[in-house]
Amino acid sequence: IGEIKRHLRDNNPIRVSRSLRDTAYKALQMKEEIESKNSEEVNLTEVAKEIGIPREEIIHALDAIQDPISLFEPIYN
Amino acid sequence: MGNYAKLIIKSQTDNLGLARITAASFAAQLDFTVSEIEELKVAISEAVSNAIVHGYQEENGEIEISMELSHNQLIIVVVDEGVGMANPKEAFKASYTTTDERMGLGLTFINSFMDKVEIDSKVEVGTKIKMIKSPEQIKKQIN
Amino acid sequence: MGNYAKLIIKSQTDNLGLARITAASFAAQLDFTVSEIEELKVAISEAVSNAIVHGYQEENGEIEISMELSHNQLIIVVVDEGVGMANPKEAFKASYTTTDERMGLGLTFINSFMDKVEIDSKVEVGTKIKMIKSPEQIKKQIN
Ligand SMILES: Nc1ncnc2c1ncn2[C@@H]1O[C@H](COP(=O)(O)OP(=O)(O)O)[C@@H](O)[C@H]1O
Ligand SMILES: Nc1ncnc2c1ncn2[C@@H]1O[C@H](COP(=O)(O)OP(=O)(O)O)[C@@H](O)[C@H]1O
Ligand SMILES: [Mg+2]
Ligand SMILES: [Mg+2]
Repeated sequence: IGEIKRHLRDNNPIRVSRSLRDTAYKALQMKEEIESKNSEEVNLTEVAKEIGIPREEIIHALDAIQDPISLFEPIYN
Repeated sequence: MGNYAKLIIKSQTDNLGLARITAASFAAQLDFTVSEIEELKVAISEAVSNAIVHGYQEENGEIEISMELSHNQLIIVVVDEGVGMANPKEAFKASYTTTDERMGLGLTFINSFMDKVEIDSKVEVGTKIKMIKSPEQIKKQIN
Repeated sequence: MGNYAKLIIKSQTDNLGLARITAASFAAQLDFTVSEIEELKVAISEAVSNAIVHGYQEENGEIEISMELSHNQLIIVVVDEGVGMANPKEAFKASYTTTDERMGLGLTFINSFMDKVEIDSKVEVGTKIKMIKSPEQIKKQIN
Protein backbone atom coordinates (compact mmCIF):
# COMPACT_ATOMS: atom_id res chain seq x y z
CA ILE A 1 0.00 0.00 0.00
CA GLY A 2 2.84 2.35 0.80
CA GLU A 3 4.14 1.81 -2.68
CA ILE A 4 0.78 2.51 -4.31
CA LYS A 5 0.47 5.68 -2.28
CA ARG A 6 3.90 6.77 -3.35
CA HIS A 7 3.03 6.01 -6.95
CA LEU A 8 -0.16 8.05 -6.71
CA ARG A 9 1.66 10.90 -5.08
CA ASP A 10 4.45 10.91 -7.62
CA ASN A 11 2.04 10.83 -10.51
CA ASN A 12 -0.60 13.12 -9.13
CA PRO A 13 1.09 16.32 -8.18
CA ILE A 14 -0.89 19.26 -6.84
CA ARG A 15 -1.69 20.32 -10.39
CA VAL A 16 -4.25 17.56 -10.74
CA SER A 17 -5.94 18.02 -7.41
CA ARG A 18 -9.61 17.29 -7.02
CA SER A 19 -10.54 20.97 -7.04
CA LEU A 20 -8.68 21.60 -10.31
CA ARG A 21 -10.41 18.63 -11.88
CA ASP A 22 -13.77 19.93 -10.73
CA THR A 23 -13.07 23.36 -12.17
CA ALA A 24 -11.91 21.91 -15.48
CA TYR A 25 -14.94 19.64 -15.67
CA LYS A 26 -17.38 22.47 -14.96
CA ALA A 27 -15.70 24.67 -17.58
CA LEU A 28 -15.75 22.00 -20.28
CA GLN A 29 -19.37 21.12 -19.53
CA MET A 30 -20.44 24.76 -19.74
CA LYS A 31 -18.47 25.20 -22.96
CA GLU A 32 -20.34 22.26 -24.52
CA GLU A 33 -23.66 23.57 -23.26
CA ILE A 34 -23.23 27.07 -24.67
CA GLU A 35 -21.80 25.81 -27.93
CA SER A 36 -24.67 23.38 -28.49
CA LYS A 37 -27.09 26.30 -28.13
CA ASN A 38 -25.20 28.81 -30.24
CA SER A 39 -23.45 26.48 -32.66
CA GLU A 40 -20.50 28.82 -32.45
CA GLU A 41 -17.31 28.52 -30.47
CA VAL A 42 -17.61 30.17 -27.13
CA ASN A 43 -14.91 32.36 -25.66
CA LEU A 44 -13.32 31.71 -22.32
CA THR A 45 -14.68 34.90 -20.77
CA GLU A 46 -18.27 33.72 -21.31
CA VAL A 47 -17.54 30.32 -19.80
CA ALA A 48 -15.94 32.02 -16.78
CA LYS A 49 -18.95 34.28 -16.32
CA GLU A 50 -21.42 31.41 -16.55
CA ILE A 51 -19.76 29.20 -13.97
CA GLY A 52 -18.54 32.06 -11.77
CA ILE A 53 -14.89 31.00 -11.73
CA PRO A 54 -12.11 33.43 -12.72
CA ARG A 55 -10.59 32.88 -16.19
CA GLU A 56 -7.11 32.31 -14.83
CA GLU A 57 -8.37 29.54 -12.56
CA ILE A 58 -10.02 27.82 -15.53
CA ILE A 59 -6.81 28.06 -17.53
CA HIS A 60 -4.84 26.55 -14.68
CA ALA A 61 -7.38 23.74 -14.31
CA LEU A 62 -7.58 22.91 -18.01
CA ASP A 63 -3.80 22.89 -18.22
CA ALA A 64 -3.54 20.57 -15.24
CA ILE A 65 -5.81 17.87 -16.64
CA GLN A 66 -3.84 17.58 -19.86
CA ASP A 67 -0.94 15.23 -20.25
CA PRO A 68 2.24 17.20 -19.94
CA ILE A 69 3.52 18.15 -23.36
CA SER A 70 6.65 16.20 -24.06
CA LEU A 71 9.58 18.09 -25.44
CA PHE A 72 10.16 15.49 -28.07
CA GLU A 73 6.64 14.60 -29.04
CA PRO A 74 4.42 17.56 -28.39
CA ILE A 75 0.68 17.03 -28.82
CA TYR A 76 -0.11 17.70 -32.42
CA ASN A 77 -3.74 16.81 -32.86
CA MET B 1 -0.04 51.43 -24.27
CA GLY B 2 -2.36 48.61 -23.23
CA ASN B 3 -1.72 46.14 -20.48
CA TYR B 4 1.57 44.29 -20.43
CA ALA B 5 3.49 41.82 -18.30
CA LYS B 6 6.85 40.16 -18.41
CA LEU B 7 7.91 36.76 -17.12
CA ILE B 8 11.55 35.81 -16.67
CA ILE B 9 12.34 32.13 -16.11
CA LYS B 10 15.37 29.95 -15.73
CA SER B 11 16.05 27.80 -18.75
CA GLN B 12 14.61 24.55 -17.36
CA THR B 13 11.98 22.22 -18.74
CA ASP B 14 10.21 22.44 -15.36
CA ASN B 15 9.29 26.01 -16.21
CA LEU B 16 7.45 25.26 -19.45
CA GLY B 17 4.14 24.86 -17.63
CA LEU B 18 4.68 28.12 -15.80
CA ALA B 19 5.33 30.00 -19.06
CA ARG B 20 2.31 28.41 -20.71
CA ILE B 21 -0.11 29.18 -17.88
CA THR B 22 1.14 32.73 -17.37
CA ALA B 23 0.88 33.57 -21.07
CA ALA B 24 -2.54 31.96 -21.36
CA SER B 25 -3.84 33.83 -18.29
CA PHE B 26 -2.59 37.09 -19.72
CA ALA B 27 -4.16 36.28 -23.09
CA ALA B 28 -7.52 35.60 -21.45
CA GLN B 29 -8.05 39.36 -21.21
CA LEU B 30 -8.97 39.24 -24.89
CA ASP B 31 -11.99 37.33 -26.17
CA PHE B 32 -10.14 34.19 -27.24
CA THR B 33 -12.04 30.92 -27.53
CA VAL B 34 -10.94 27.96 -25.48
CA SER B 35 -9.31 26.38 -28.52
CA GLU B 36 -7.51 29.58 -29.50
CA ILE B 37 -6.06 29.60 -25.98
CA GLU B 38 -4.91 26.01 -26.53
CA GLU B 39 -3.21 27.03 -29.77
CA LEU B 40 -1.48 29.85 -27.98
CA LYS B 41 -0.25 27.49 -25.32
CA VAL B 42 1.27 25.18 -27.91
CA ALA B 43 3.01 28.15 -29.57
CA ILE B 44 4.45 29.35 -26.24
CA SER B 45 5.58 25.85 -25.31
CA GLU B 46 7.35 25.41 -28.62
CA ALA B 47 9.05 28.81 -28.47
CA VAL B 48 10.19 28.35 -24.89
CA SER B 49 11.35 24.79 -25.41
CA ASN B 50 13.36 25.92 -28.43
CA ALA B 51 15.06 28.48 -26.19
CA ILE B 52 15.83 25.77 -23.62
CA VAL B 53 16.90 22.99 -25.98
CA HIS B 54 18.48 24.85 -28.89
CA GLY B 55 19.24 28.32 -27.53
CA TYR B 56 20.83 27.27 -24.26
CA GLN B 57 21.46 23.63 -25.24
CA GLU B 58 20.07 22.57 -21.86
CA GLU B 59 22.62 24.74 -20.05
CA ASN B 60 21.76 27.52 -17.58
CA GLY B 61 20.29 30.72 -18.92
CA GLU B 62 17.35 33.08 -18.65
CA ILE B 63 14.35 33.31 -20.93
CA GLU B 64 12.23 36.44 -21.08
CA ILE B 65 8.60 36.27 -22.14
CA SER B 66 7.01 39.67 -22.77
CA MET B 67 3.28 39.91 -23.21
CA GLU B 68 1.40 42.93 -24.44
CA LEU B 69 -2.11 43.85 -25.47
CA SER B 70 -2.53 46.41 -28.19
CA HIS B 71 -5.72 47.09 -30.15
CA ASN B 72 -7.21 43.65 -29.52
CA GLN B 73 -3.94 42.01 -30.47
CA LEU B 74 -1.88 39.84 -28.21
CA ILE B 75 1.85 40.28 -28.78
CA ILE B 76 4.19 37.75 -27.21
CA VAL B 77 7.96 37.98 -27.48
CA VAL B 78 10.25 35.17 -26.31
CA VAL B 79 13.92 36.08 -25.96
CA ASP B 80 16.95 33.95 -25.16
CA GLU B 81 20.63 34.85 -25.05
CA GLY B 82 21.70 31.48 -26.34
CA VAL B 83 23.64 30.24 -29.36
CA GLY B 84 21.45 31.97 -31.95
CA MET B 85 21.03 30.96 -35.60
CA ALA B 86 22.92 31.85 -38.73
CA ASN B 87 19.86 31.61 -40.93
CA PRO B 88 16.62 31.94 -38.99
CA LYS B 89 14.50 31.84 -42.19
CA GLU B 90 15.53 28.26 -42.77
CA ALA B 91 14.33 27.22 -39.32
CA PHE B 92 10.73 27.84 -40.41
CA LYS B 93 10.84 25.09 -43.02
CA ALA B 94 8.71 22.13 -42.01
CA SER B 95 10.83 19.31 -40.59
CA TYR B 96 13.98 21.42 -40.54
CA THR B 97 15.85 20.53 -37.38
CA THR B 98 19.43 20.53 -36.20
CA THR B 99 18.80 17.86 -33.59
CA ASP B 100 18.52 14.27 -34.72
CA GLU B 101 15.79 13.06 -32.46
CA ARG B 102 13.48 16.02 -32.98
CA MET B 103 10.76 16.53 -35.55
CA GLY B 104 11.42 20.07 -36.71
CA LEU B 105 7.76 21.03 -36.44
CA GLY B 106 7.84 23.53 -33.58
CA LEU B 107 8.16 26.64 -35.73
CA THR B 108 5.75 25.22 -38.28
CA PHE B 109 3.11 24.93 -35.56
CA ILE B 110 3.88 28.36 -34.20
CA ASN B 111 3.41 29.72 -37.69
CA SER B 112 0.10 28.05 -38.21
CA PHE B 113 -1.33 28.89 -34.79
CA MET B 114 -0.33 32.54 -34.66
CA ASP B 115 -1.39 35.33 -37.04
CA LYS B 116 2.10 36.69 -37.47
CA VAL B 117 5.55 35.44 -36.47
CA GLU B 118 8.91 37.17 -36.72
CA ILE B 119 12.29 35.76 -35.79
CA ASP B 120 15.34 37.80 -35.13
CA SER B 121 18.50 35.83 -34.34
CA LYS B 122 22.23 36.28 -34.30
CA VAL B 123 24.89 33.65 -33.77
CA GLU B 124 26.29 33.78 -30.24
CA VAL B 125 23.96 36.64 -29.32
CA GLY B 126 20.60 34.95 -29.09
CA THR B 127 17.14 34.63 -30.53
CA LYS B 128 13.98 36.70 -30.32
CA ILE B 129 10.68 35.39 -31.57
CA LYS B 130 7.69 37.70 -31.81
CA MET B 131 4.24 36.18 -32.16
CA ILE B 132 0.96 38.03 -32.70
CA LYS B 133 -2.58 36.73 -32.44
CA SER B 134 -6.05 38.29 -32.35
CA PRO B 135 -9.28 36.53 -31.46
CA GLU B 136 -11.05 35.14 -34.55
CA GLN B 137 -14.24 36.76 -33.27
CA ILE B 138 -12.70 40.24 -33.49
CA LYS B 139 -11.32 39.61 -36.96
CA LYS B 140 -14.83 38.67 -38.13
CA GLN B 141 -16.33 41.84 -36.69
CA ILE B 142 -13.80 43.97 -38.52
CA ASN B 143 -14.36 42.32 -41.90
CA MET C 1 20.60 28.52 -6.39
CA GLY C 2 17.34 26.66 -6.95
CA ASN C 3 14.75 27.46 -9.55
CA TYR C 4 13.49 31.03 -9.75
CA ALA C 5 11.21 33.17 -11.87
CA LYS C 6 10.16 36.77 -11.95
CA LEU C 7 6.89 38.32 -13.06
CA ILE C 8 6.56 42.03 -13.77
CA ILE C 9 3.05 43.42 -14.11
CA LYS C 10 1.40 46.76 -14.61
CA SER C 11 -0.30 48.06 -11.50
CA GLN C 12 -3.88 47.12 -12.51
CA THR C 13 -6.47 45.08 -10.68
CA ASP C 14 -6.90 43.03 -13.91
CA ASN C 15 -3.50 41.53 -13.25
CA LEU C 16 -4.25 40.14 -9.80
CA GLY C 17 -5.42 36.82 -11.20
CA LEU C 18 -2.31 36.58 -13.37
CA ALA C 19 -0.02 37.14 -10.37
CA ARG C 20 -1.94 34.61 -8.31
CA ILE C 21 -1.88 31.86 -10.91
CA THR C 22 1.76 32.40 -11.87
CA ALA C 23 2.83 32.16 -8.23
CA ALA C 24 0.64 29.09 -7.67
CA SER C 25 2.11 27.30 -10.71
CA PHE C 26 5.60 28.10 -9.59
CA ALA C 27 4.83 26.91 -6.05
CA ALA C 28 3.51 23.59 -7.37
CA GLN C 29 7.12 22.44 -7.75
CA LEU C 30 7.15 21.87 -3.99
CA ASP C 31 4.85 19.38 -2.24
CA PHE C 32 2.26 21.87 -1.07
CA THR C 33 -1.24 20.64 -0.34
CA VAL C 34 -4.22 22.14 -2.13
CA SER C 35 -5.10 24.26 0.89
CA GLU C 36 -1.54 25.49 1.28
CA ILE C 37 -1.65 26.63 -2.34
CA GLU C 38 -4.92 28.40 -1.64
CA GLU C 39 -3.32 30.16 1.32
CA LEU C 40 -0.43 31.20 -0.85
CA LYS C 41 -2.79 32.60 -3.43
CA VAL C 42 -4.53 34.70 -0.80
CA ALA C 43 -1.18 36.03 0.44
CA ILE C 44 -0.07 36.98 -3.10
CA SER C 45 -3.39 38.64 -3.84
CA GLU C 46 -3.21 40.71 -0.67
CA ALA C 47 0.39 41.77 -1.26
CA VAL C 48 -0.20 42.67 -4.91
CA SER C 49 -3.43 44.50 -4.21
CA ASN C 50 -1.70 46.50 -1.48
CA ALA C 51 0.89 47.53 -4.05
CA ILE C 52 -1.86 48.59 -6.48
CA VAL C 53 -4.19 50.30 -4.00
CA HIS C 54 -1.83 51.77 -1.41
CA GLY C 55 1.57 51.78 -3.10
CA TYR C 56 0.52 53.27 -6.41
CA GLN C 57 -2.86 54.61 -5.23
CA GLU C 58 -4.44 53.19 -8.35
CA GLU C 59 -2.04 55.15 -10.56
CA ASN C 60 0.30 53.61 -13.16
CA GLY C 61 3.31 51.70 -11.94
CA GLU C 62 5.08 48.37 -12.13
CA ILE C 63 4.99 45.57 -9.61
CA GLU C 64 7.71 42.93 -9.49
CA ILE C 65 6.99 39.49 -8.09
CA SER C 66 10.11 37.35 -7.59
CA MET C 67 9.73 33.68 -6.83
CA GLU C 68 12.50 31.40 -5.67
CA LEU C 69 12.89 27.87 -4.40
CA SER C 70 15.59 27.23 -1.88
CA HIS C 71 15.92 24.13 0.32
CA ASN C 72 12.25 23.24 0.09
CA GLN C 73 11.28 26.80 0.86
CA LEU C 74 9.28 29.04 -1.40
CA ILE C 75 10.39 32.66 -1.19
CA ILE C 76 8.18 35.29 -2.77
CA VAL C 77 9.08 38.97 -2.87
CA VAL C 78 6.62 41.62 -4.03
CA VAL C 79 8.11 45.03 -4.79
CA ASP C 80 6.47 48.33 -5.70
CA GLU C 81 7.98 51.76 -6.21
CA GLY C 82 4.98 53.54 -4.76
CA VAL C 83 4.38 55.89 -1.84
CA GLY C 84 5.93 53.62 0.80
CA MET C 85 5.21 53.66 4.52
CA ALA C 86 6.72 55.63 7.40
CA ASN C 87 6.16 52.82 9.88
CA PRO C 88 5.73 49.43 8.22
CA LYS C 89 5.59 47.61 11.62
CA GLU C 90 2.31 49.32 12.39
CA ALA C 91 0.77 48.07 9.17
CA PHE C 92 0.85 44.51 10.53
CA LYS C 93 -1.58 45.29 13.33
CA ALA C 94 -4.94 43.67 12.76
CA SER C 95 -7.49 46.15 11.38
CA TYR C 96 -4.85 48.84 10.85
CA THR C 97 -5.71 50.60 7.62
CA THR C 98 -5.20 54.03 6.11
CA THR C 99 -8.16 53.70 3.79
CA ASP C 100 -11.62 54.16 5.23
CA GLU C 101 -13.50 51.55 3.30
CA ARG C 102 -10.95 48.77 3.83
CA MET C 103 -10.69 46.25 6.62
CA GLY C 104 -6.99 46.30 7.40
CA LEU C 105 -6.74 42.51 7.39
CA GLY C 106 -4.51 41.93 4.34
CA LEU C 107 -1.23 41.83 6.19
CA THR C 108 -2.82 39.89 9.04
CA PHE C 109 -3.80 37.17 6.55
CA ILE C 110 -0.39 37.20 4.92
CA ASN C 111 1.16 36.78 8.35
CA SER C 112 -1.00 33.86 9.30
CA PHE C 113 -0.72 32.04 5.96
CA MET C 114 3.02 32.36 5.46
CA ASP C 115 5.80 31.01 7.70
CA LYS C 116 7.76 34.22 7.69
CA VAL C 117 7.04 37.75 6.47
CA GLU C 118 9.33 40.76 6.28
CA ILE C 119 8.44 44.26 5.14
CA ASP C 120 10.89 46.84 4.04
CA SER C 121 9.43 50.20 3.13
CA LYS C 122 10.50 53.79 2.72
CA VAL C 123 8.34 56.82 2.17
CA GLU C 124 8.39 57.91 -1.49
CA VAL C 125 10.71 55.03 -2.40
CA GLY C 126 8.42 52.04 -2.19
CA THR C 127 7.68 48.80 -0.43
CA LYS C 128 9.13 45.32 -0.51
CA ILE C 129 7.41 42.42 1.15
CA LYS C 130 9.17 39.08 1.46
CA MET C 131 7.13 36.00 2.25
CA ILE C 132 8.43 32.50 2.95
CA LYS C 133 6.53 29.24 3.13
CA SER C 134 7.47 25.54 3.23
CA PRO C 135 5.11 22.61 2.80
CA GLU C 136 3.77 21.36 6.16
CA GLN C 137 4.74 17.85 5.06
CA ILE C 138 8.40 18.80 4.85
CA LYS C 139 8.37 20.53 8.21
CA LYS C 140 6.99 17.34 9.79
CA GLN C 141 9.68 15.18 8.22
CA ILE C 142 12.38 17.42 9.61
CA ASN C 143 11.04 17.40 13.17
N1 LIG D 1 15.81 29.71 -29.73
C1 LIG D 1 16.56 29.08 -30.65
N2 LIG D 1 17.91 29.16 -30.61
C2 LIG D 1 18.69 28.54 -31.51
N3 LIG D 1 18.20 27.78 -32.52
C3 LIG D 1 16.87 27.65 -32.63
C4 LIG D 1 15.99 28.30 -31.72
N4 LIG D 1 14.71 28.00 -32.09
C5 LIG D 1 14.81 27.22 -33.18
N5 LIG D 1 16.09 26.99 -33.52
C6 LIG D 1 16.58 26.20 -34.67
O1 LIG D 1 15.48 25.97 -35.55
C7 LIG D 1 15.30 24.57 -35.75
C8 LIG D 1 13.83 24.27 -35.95
O2 LIG D 1 13.08 24.50 -34.77
P1 LIG D 1 11.71 23.74 -34.60
O3 LIG D 1 10.86 24.02 -35.80
O4 LIG D 1 11.12 24.11 -33.28
O5 LIG D 1 12.10 22.20 -34.63
P2 LIG D 1 12.86 21.31 -33.54
O6 LIG D 1 12.84 22.04 -32.23
O7 LIG D 1 12.06 20.04 -33.50
O8 LIG D 1 14.26 21.12 -34.04
C9 LIG D 1 15.93 23.91 -34.54
O9 LIG D 1 16.33 22.58 -34.79
C10 LIG D 1 17.11 24.85 -34.27
O10 LIG D 1 18.18 24.56 -35.11
N1 LIG E 1 2.56 48.30 -0.72
C1 LIG E 1 2.16 49.23 0.17
N2 LIG E 1 2.48 50.54 0.00
C2 LIG E 1 2.07 51.48 0.88
N3 LIG E 1 1.34 51.21 1.99
C3 LIG E 1 1.00 49.93 2.23
C4 LIG E 1 1.39 48.88 1.35
N4 LIG E 1 0.91 47.72 1.85
C5 LIG E 1 0.26 48.03 3.00
N5 LIG E 1 0.31 49.36 3.23
C6 LIG E 1 -0.28 50.08 4.40
O1 LIG E 1 -0.63 49.12 5.39
C7 LIG E 1 -2.00 49.20 5.72
C8 LIG E 1 -2.53 47.83 6.08
O2 LIG E 1 -2.55 46.96 4.95
P1 LIG E 1 -3.55 45.73 4.96
O3 LIG E 1 -3.32 44.96 6.21
O4 LIG E 1 -3.44 45.00 3.67
O5 LIG E 1 -4.99 46.39 5.08
P2 LIG E 1 -5.85 47.22 4.00
O6 LIG E 1 -5.26 46.97 2.64
O7 LIG E 1 -7.23 46.68 4.13
O8 LIG E 1 -5.76 48.68 4.40
C9 LIG E 1 -2.67 49.85 4.50
O9 LIG E 1 -3.87 50.51 4.84
C10 LIG E 1 -1.58 50.82 4.05
O10 LIG E 1 -1.58 51.99 4.81
MG1 LIG F 1 11.27 23.06 -31.43
MG1 LIG G 1 -4.61 45.18 1.89
